[in-house]
Amino acid sequence: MVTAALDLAPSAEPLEVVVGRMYGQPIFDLPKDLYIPPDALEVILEAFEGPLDLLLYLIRKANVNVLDIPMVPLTAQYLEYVEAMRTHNLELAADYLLMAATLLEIKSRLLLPRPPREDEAEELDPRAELVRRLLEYEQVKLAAMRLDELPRVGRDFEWVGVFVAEKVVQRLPEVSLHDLQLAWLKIARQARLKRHHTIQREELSVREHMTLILRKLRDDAYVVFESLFDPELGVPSLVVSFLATLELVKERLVVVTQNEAFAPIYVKRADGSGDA
Amino acid sequence: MDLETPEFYKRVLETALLAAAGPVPVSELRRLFVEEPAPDLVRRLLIELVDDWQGRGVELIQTAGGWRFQTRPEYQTYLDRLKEERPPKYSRAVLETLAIIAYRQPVTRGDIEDIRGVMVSTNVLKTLESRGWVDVVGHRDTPGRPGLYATTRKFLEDLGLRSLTELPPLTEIERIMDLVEIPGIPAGNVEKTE
Amino acid sequence: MDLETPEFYKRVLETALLAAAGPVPVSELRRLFVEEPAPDLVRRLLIELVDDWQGRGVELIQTAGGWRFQTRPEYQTYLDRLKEERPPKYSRAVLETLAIIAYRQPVTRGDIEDIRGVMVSTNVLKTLESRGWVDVVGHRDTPGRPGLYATTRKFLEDLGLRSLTELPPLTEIERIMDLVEIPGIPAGNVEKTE
Repeated sequence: MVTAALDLAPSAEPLEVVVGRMYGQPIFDLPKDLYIPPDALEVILEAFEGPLDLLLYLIRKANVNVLDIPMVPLTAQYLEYVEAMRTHNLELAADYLLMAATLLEIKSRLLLPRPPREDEAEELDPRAELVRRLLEYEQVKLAAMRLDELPRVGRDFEWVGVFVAEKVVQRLPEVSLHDLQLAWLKIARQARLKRHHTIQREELSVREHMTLILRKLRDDAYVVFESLFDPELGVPSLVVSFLATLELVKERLVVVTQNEAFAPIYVKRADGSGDA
Repeated sequence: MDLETPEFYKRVLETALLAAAGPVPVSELRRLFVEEPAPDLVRRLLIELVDDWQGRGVELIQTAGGWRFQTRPEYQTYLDRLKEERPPKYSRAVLETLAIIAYRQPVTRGDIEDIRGVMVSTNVLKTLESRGWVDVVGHRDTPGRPGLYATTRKFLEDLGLRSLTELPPLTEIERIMDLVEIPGIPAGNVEKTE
Repeated sequence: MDLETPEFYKRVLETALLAAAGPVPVSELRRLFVEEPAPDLVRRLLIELVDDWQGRGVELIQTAGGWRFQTRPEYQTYLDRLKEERPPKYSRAVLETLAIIAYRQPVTRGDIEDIRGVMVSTNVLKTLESRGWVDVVGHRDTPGRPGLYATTRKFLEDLGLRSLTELPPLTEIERIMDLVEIPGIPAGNVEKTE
């Protein structure tokens, strides 16, 4: 991995750039005369990610401002590199050759006498596009290093996940009102009791009170009639309680007794288990 | 990090066990450290960890394959709520019995059978009773003194009702039924629920 | 169990997060309770939990998909000793391609090649796709309709990020690039990495 320090300023201290590894030893520098041991060239070239990467290296090494690249020496150096690759029969990627052509073109445009132009502001430095690409690539290169430094699952940390001790507690089914509605629909349809068992909405509250009264009577063998009614709940509730009591009597689920006129009225269960 | 203290060893063990995909045996836990600690030390620290996790929703336990953290059963009801899968469903018999008890209470088993037209198995009533949704509130004074079933307060609470009057009105249900039950067409064909 | 105290809520949250297979958003954490607590309460308790886990080998963090427990990087050297295989190291080609997709998404393979100045091998994109970090989110309406690559939620989660805005900011080169066409202005010392 090339630990490249980005430094575009001319005044910066020398850079230490690992351009490759040979026999396990890092190579910080390419030989000045560009003589490269044959078995090392491949290694060195592998350290570069392409022509832009190689160019950036040459620019940094030469300690020149990337905004004012001296095209002549840079192109010469680059071509020497490409030539070295060719003489060592390395398969030369088309990208490297394409860049060589680009460099030569820029160089020649710089050497050409500039035709006089009306609007000088329009005049573009032929190097501008190359510089833009170099800087953009440099940025990506740095971003890649930063991304690699971010803690990453599996390499820098692990996710926690404790075992869920399942099935120890039985999960109970849930019932919704809709379920009950559907259930009744099926019952009614199957038993053809829809005429028979039609129940008014109000009647449900009566049946609810029937249950409440039976519950009361389950706890006490018999209760005073008045205690079945709670005036605080208002007249409708009193009426419903009364209807519930009547319904219970009608269905012979409770017995209402009074020993004599004006004596307390008692309500007791009809099943006899509460008999004193 | 202070590498030497037993506290630190314990922390590393805890971390490894929390991140482990399955139970980890002591022999493997020792490999966490360059200088492998004695198995006895590891075991002692694991027992300390078990104590440290008392009262939490997760516990450290020893299984056949080694040690692992797992959730305590008491927390299952909470964890279940996050699950994608649908909870189990009651059978049709249970639901219909519940509906009859809810709308017609108090009713005997015989009443339920009359309405459903089929025998009601004891299991069905047991299911509803053990759920705490119905109970016997009295007995009818007829031969055999059959129990009268009614819904409980817990039934109302579990279904989020304040009173039985908040149940879907039957009139509405039967109006729907009138719409779907076209004369001449067998009832079975109409069933398009679920 | 005492169901009402914030302490208990925190315990349930902790348990659910320790047991979760992935990050859990606050909206889902609320579902742990029958009476769903306010999102703010849940968030407050989560922040408390973060504090409670200070100094442990595991930390509670917020990622793109929600909250999750993960081990602290300092403990990785220990955990690595239990691992069968080392996690992959990515080549510069893979990392640079990933960086281009992350910062410039959505991009085509051609865009990546333009920026890097070299061909991008299919293997590089395959590596990133099979890791689940990038995928094709559409096609550019140009000849060949090339696929547009973007990073995935898993990419964010694997790197413990809540959103792309949490990526390391690009260096100042961008500012300099604006100056490219004005010669004579010194580029200045651009920050050094490392």
